[in-house]
Amino acid sequence: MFIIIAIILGVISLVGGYIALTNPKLSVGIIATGIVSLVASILFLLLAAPDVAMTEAAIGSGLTTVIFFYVLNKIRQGNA
Amino acid sequence: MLMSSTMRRIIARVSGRIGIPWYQPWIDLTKLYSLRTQISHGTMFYLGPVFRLMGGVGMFLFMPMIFGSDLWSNYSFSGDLVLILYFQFFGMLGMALGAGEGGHPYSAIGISRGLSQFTTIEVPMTLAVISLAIQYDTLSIAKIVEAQQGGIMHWTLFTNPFATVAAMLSLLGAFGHSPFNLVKAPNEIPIGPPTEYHGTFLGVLRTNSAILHVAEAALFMNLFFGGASNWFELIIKTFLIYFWSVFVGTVFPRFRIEQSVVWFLKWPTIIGIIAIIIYL
Amino acid sequence: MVAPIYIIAIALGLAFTMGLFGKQLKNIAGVLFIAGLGSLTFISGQWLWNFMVNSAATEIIYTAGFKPPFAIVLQMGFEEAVLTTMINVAGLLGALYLFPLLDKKGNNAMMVYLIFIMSTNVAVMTSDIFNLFVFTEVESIALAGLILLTGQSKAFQAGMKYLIVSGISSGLLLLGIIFAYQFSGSLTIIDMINANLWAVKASSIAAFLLIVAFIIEMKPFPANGWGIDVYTAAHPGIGAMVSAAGASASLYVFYKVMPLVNGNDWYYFIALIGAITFVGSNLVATRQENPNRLLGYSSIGQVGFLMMILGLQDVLGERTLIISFSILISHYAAKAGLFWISGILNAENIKDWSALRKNPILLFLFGAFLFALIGFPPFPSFFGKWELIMTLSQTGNYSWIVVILVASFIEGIYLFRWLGYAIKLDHAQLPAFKTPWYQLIPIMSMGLILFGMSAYLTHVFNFGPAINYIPLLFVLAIFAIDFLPAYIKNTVSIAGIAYYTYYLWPSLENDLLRQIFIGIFLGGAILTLVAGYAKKGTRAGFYPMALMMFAGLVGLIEAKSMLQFFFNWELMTAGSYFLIIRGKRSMPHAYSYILFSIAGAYAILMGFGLAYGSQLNGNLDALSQISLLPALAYSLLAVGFMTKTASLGLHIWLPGAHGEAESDVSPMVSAILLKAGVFGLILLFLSIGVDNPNATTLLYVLGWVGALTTLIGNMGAVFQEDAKRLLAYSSIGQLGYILFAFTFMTHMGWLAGFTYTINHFMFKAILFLVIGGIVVKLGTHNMYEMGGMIKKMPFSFIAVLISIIVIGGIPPLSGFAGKWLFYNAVIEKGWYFQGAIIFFAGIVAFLYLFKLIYSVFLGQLKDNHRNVKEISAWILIPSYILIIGIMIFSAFPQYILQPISDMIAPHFQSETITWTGSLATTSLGYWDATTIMIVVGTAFMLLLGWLIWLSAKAQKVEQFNIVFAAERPFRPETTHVSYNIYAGYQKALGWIVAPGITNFWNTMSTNLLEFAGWTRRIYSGSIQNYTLHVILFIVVFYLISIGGL
Amino acid sequence: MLKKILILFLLAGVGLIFFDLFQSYQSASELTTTAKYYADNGAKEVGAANLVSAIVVTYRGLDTLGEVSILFVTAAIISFVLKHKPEEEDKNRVIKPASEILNTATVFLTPVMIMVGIYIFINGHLTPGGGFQGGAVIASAVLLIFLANPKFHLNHSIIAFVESISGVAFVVVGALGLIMAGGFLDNRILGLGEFGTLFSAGALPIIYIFIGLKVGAELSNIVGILAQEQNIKN
Amino acid sequence: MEYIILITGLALILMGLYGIMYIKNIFRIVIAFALFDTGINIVMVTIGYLRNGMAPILDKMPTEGTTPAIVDPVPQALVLTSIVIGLGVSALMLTYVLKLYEDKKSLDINSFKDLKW
Repeated sequence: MFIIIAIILGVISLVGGYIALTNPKLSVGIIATGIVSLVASILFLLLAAPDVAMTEAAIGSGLTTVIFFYVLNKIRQGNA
Repeated sequence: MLMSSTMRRIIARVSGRIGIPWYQPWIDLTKLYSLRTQISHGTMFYLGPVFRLMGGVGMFLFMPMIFGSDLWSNYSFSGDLVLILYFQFFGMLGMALGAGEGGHPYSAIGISRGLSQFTTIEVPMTLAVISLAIQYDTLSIAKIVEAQQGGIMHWTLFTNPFATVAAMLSLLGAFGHSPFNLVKAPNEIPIGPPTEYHGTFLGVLRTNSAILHVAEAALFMNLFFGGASNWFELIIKTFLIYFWSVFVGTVFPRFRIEQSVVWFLKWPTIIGIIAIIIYL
Repeated sequence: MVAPIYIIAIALGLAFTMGLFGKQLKNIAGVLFIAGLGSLTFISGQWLWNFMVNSAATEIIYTAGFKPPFAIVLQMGFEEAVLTTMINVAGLLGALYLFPLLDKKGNNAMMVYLIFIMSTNVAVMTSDIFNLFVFTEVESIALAGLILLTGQSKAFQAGMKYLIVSGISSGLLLLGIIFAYQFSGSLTIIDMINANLWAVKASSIAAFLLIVAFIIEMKPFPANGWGIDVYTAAHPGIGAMVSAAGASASLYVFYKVMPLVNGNDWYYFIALIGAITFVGSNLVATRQENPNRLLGYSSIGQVGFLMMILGLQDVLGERTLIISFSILISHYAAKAGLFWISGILNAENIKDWSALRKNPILLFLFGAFLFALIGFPPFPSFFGKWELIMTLSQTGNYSWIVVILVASFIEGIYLFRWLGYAIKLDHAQLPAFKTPWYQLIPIMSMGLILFGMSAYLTHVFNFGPAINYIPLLFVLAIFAIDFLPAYIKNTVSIAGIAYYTYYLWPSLENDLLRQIFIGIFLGGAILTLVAGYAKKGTRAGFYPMALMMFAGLVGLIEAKSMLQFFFNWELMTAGSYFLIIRGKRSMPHAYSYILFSIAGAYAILMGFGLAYGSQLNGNLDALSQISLLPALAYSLLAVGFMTKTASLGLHIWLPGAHGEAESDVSPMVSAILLKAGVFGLILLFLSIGVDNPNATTLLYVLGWVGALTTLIGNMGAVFQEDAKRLLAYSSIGQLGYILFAFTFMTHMGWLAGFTYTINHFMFKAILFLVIGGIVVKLGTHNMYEMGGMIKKMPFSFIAVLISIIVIGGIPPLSGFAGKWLFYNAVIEKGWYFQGAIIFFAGIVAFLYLFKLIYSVFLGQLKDNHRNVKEISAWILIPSYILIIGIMIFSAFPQYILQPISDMIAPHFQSETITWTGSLATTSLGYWDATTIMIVVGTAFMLLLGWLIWLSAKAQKVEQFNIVFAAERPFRPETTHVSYNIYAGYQKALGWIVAPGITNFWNTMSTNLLEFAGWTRRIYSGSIQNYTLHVILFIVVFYLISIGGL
Repeated sequence: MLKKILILFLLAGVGLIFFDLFQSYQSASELTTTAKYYADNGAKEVGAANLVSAIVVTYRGLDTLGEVSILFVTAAIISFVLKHKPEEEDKNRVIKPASEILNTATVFLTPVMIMVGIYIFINGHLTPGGGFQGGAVIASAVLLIFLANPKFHLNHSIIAFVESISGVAFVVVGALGLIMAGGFLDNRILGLGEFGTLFSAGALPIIYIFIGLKVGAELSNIVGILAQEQNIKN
Repeated sequence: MEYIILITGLALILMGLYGIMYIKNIFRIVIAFALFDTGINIVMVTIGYLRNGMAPILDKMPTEGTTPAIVDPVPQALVLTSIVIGLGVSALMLTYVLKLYEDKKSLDINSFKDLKW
């Protein structure tokens, strides 16, 4: 059971990673990274690490993503 | 002096002329000495000829002329072959300096050529001397002469022919006759080093030239031709040695300086090396 | 005692507090900032004091009150105390240096700086690997911020590279930590070490990841482009921090974690990586012209060197730490100082460092720092390298020695080029720069630290009593009065040397060899210094350096041990380098001089190493019984000494160096300094002894080298137009004779060698003094621009004439003594061909001698020289003293040669020369100097008198009272035939001196530089390439170490 | 092309390392010595139910201090690099007004989120979560404000004050541990209390509060600077 | 399960490395870096995993002599630190990217080669 979930999540995160690296739109890439982070935090839960999961969710997929977006926004404004 | 006149006669003969009488050089010399020089280029102008003469005289003084004679061994007790060789330089230097003082451009050219050639002349000569030193295991002229006593087959000429040949070839250059006389270059540069000097100085130089020639011839005699045990032998042998160069000179054309330099470093040197190798 | 944990508490507390102060309270923040750094320094310094004076036990700091491995533990032991003190001192001084910049950037910049220093401290102290990770991460992030202080675009690029690579390496470190934790069950370093991770393949990967991450932090070549960019782009003040504090810390950290991979193979790899970095970085640096980047390469090279030493710790044993410390401390002080100076100059190119001349203090410190980096005495790195090489040699690790010496040499290539630029490079307009006190003080402090540590380490290594410091102190004293006029310093110097000679003499009572050389060195020193009275002004820097050289020379004589000898050898080299570079156009020549010198010094060092290794005895007599690779050892020593005697192949530095030096420096370096090489060779040959089977070939080869050197030297002199260069080439030739004579290893040969040595000392001193004086008077080096000086300078002329007669070996002067002995020796030894070559060379000498005296003194006086006067009496006095010496030696050689003969006789089987009064007799011939002198003298006087009598009425001719080619000349230039007068000769024999050897070295150096240029293309500037390098490095290292390749 | 091959080769190399690592990995069947010690004695010694918190704050408190300083340094660097200069701000900058929903949500959500954050770090020693997580939540609240009102000016001095005070307090409490208990950051300066209650685990909750405040302030600061930094000059 | 997660983690690290080495857009390099970090965190937590272990939060004081059946808390503590550090590094990198872009108006990594040799 857990194994299947793990496999699914693993595949999702790898696909997410692939998208993050290859999608021509940077914003999609950022979101994909966020998703990978989110998946990772679920994995942490599976690994009986709730503290880490919380942190990853809050910082890894939350704040980091936002910071990415802010900077991307600046760059876009600079372009405009 | 005697040799000088003879030489000129031979040259003349070869060139199809009669030439000067044998006593002509003596007349020249007397005339020159009687003339008081009226000019001076400075101190070195004096010192140059003195040095030059010193070289000749020194060579003479430290060389045993006649074997077995205390009187005519001169000061040879205080020096040996090396000393003699280096006395040659003394004269060379003096000549060079004196002429240089004259400030005449051609003297400098002449000297530079002379020195250049001189350096290479000495190479076969040195090789020959070294060969001799090995052969006789001594640098003392007296001892070398001593070892050559006892018959013509004991002469270095026969015991060490290669050394002799090398030395004889270098002698050609040392005497500065054709084909190695670019230094004095009688025709092209009519006023080479000697021309700057007049009167007494020229006399000194001439004298010196003669002394040098005799001294060198005597040296060769001592080294290669068994030395001399009496005056007669001395005169004959030196005369013959001297004429060797004269004959060669009349046969060959003059070399350019770089040609002669290379020439000396080629054949005579090789022969000299062979001379050493056979005694190694 | 303040607990070390307060380093963290105070630094962080202050950093956090500083956020409270806005712009209004900025000053308070600044005060707190400096105070904080000061208290860090105080705490660590106090611990250091505690360890050193009270030899306290190592202090363990338990955080959270639990035992390790369950809580993080810091450790403050002696080593940590040293390292933290170093870091904090650098931090404090650096803060002072950077204060205005930090202040401008606001409190935030100061906070970052403070945290940088704090984290470096913790990284040193911590015993927990994850804690180490955290604080190295703090350190690198803080550094990434500090890089940006300049605010330039370059800085951002560099910072980005730095962040990415350090991010990757810390990621790997984390992986390593977690796997190592899994296998060892602990996070403390010591537990991980005890778990022997390296022993099993499974866990060894973890150990690999840990180690490789730390190695990457140390910027191994070639995976270090990112690190170098940091040095280039950051403010030099930050560069100083990275290089001094950061590198020290990361080395110590590496030292702490190294045992994780304990195992000879691993250490071997680490040493190899270090060695590659050491060589590679220095190599690439040779092409570098940006000072900061150059310093970066050099820093990385030094770190590589230290990494190599740490990798060799199994070999070095307990000496590892002291050796690495001595090298580290030199690096630390020197790099900090250099970066700071760079910050003051703010130059983009090292050529602009010539501006440094305007500030003598900075210039002095700059020189000291460079010499410390290369490892000259008395700096710590000198002793460190010495110990290192002796130990390595003792354990048979020759290839490492070679690597070290090669890399050090390459280091010398660029450092000395730089020094040369700073001292001498012509610059139309020296860029202006300001030296505020707050920037000067840190630099001077580093200088003080450097010198202080030198004194201290001499004590620690127990070298103190081995080295005579009295001359050095005298040098310092002279340096202190450097501002006084030259004549005062001159007098003081002469008095000092004279007194020291007097003081030293009794100790040499029964040692004629050393008496002769002390006579040459110190007697020569006094005579050449007398000539110095002719100079005006203060001659800033001349006297300390000249005395340093003489101190080294004296030290050579006094030396009893190899260390003393080498110490003084280097001292002399350094002093003479500075003397030589004083000449107007000396820069390139001094450069090649010092390069040959250090190469030679390294050869000597290696030779000494082999001797030490075979005997475990530091005394000079160990040289006589070298059992390790004796042939190589002797060859190395010979080559080393021959760089100073400028023998064939190693001679190309000499003409320029001697030719362009100042007029009274030339005699010093030519007549005196070259004899140091001779002295070395004599010692070497004495040690080798007669019939040493290991040196037969060597001596034979050296004999040929000597002969050919003579030929090349003399031939080279013939074609010179520059009077001083002509003399310089002549020195090469003369030294060739000397070398040749000593290689005979016969009694006669040695006697000849000594005669030559003494002669050369005398006549070359005269010639260089007089010609030097003339060159200065006439303002040209070119002989064809001189002429006719005989009337203007008769005394000079006589001096030169006599010298020339001596050189030519013309009887009756003493030159002939040498020649005579020499030919006897040649024949006796049987080296006929070499002898013939030498003889030929001897005649060639006439060509240049004539050229010299003719072109300068004879010929036509030039219009612009009509009013010149005789050269200064201060030059003539020493010359004539020497002439008197020559005359005495010529007339009564037996008084000198006979004792020498007796002295050297015991070293050879038989004495082959006998003396009866003045008559010397050998098996081959005889020679009586006194008689010859009398005969020649008398004849000479007679002839002269006669001629003068004959031409008493001679009138003086005017200069142009000559006619040739039907024209009367009117300009002296057209009539003075001097330029290229040996053209024909050159056509015939010029090929002998065709610059084959110079070309060889040129090609070598060009190729080296080409290679460096090619190598440095890996630093393409692309972030990704640098990442690639790092990953490549990791993969290759993995494949080699674990992957089973 | 060559480069691509090289990269693939390198990735294969790294992959090899990882493969070896993977092979060496064996699912753990028992706790390591250190972990076992924490499991056995952590509750007793520190008094915290959440062992991770116990480790983070007490056993490995120094790491946390370092971590806090990383954030601190990052914030400091970002602020001096991207220094905000209001006078130069582009007045013509067109800002899309945030939607009504977002505005309303902000008003309601912000206090709630801050409360949640504080709850998380106060209960850090009992439940999952702690200073970092709580701090992150607080920062998210600040973020929300920015989203709603891009022109919002973060009051830097307040944030700086909170940041500094909590940081200094962290250090001071740590130093108190050195003076009053076993060592730096020892939480036993206060009684351990009853296991499992809010007021237990000695000074751990207090330290965690400071950590939470500090992290929150730092993260807000970072977000704030990045959000406010003026546009790139064209 | 932990094996699969471990593979996932390692694969993410590799992807991150690939991105760092191959992608030309520096912004995306930072993204790749975030992936790299996440991968490492996953690996670290996995190492601490114990089959059938509970989360390391005790509900009662463990009795003497028995060890609670929990997973290893140490790696989790480390990962907490690591995540925060990762955030700091990412933020810093983004700042750099911003500044670089401001300077060159480009995100192409090849436009930042001012420093070389």
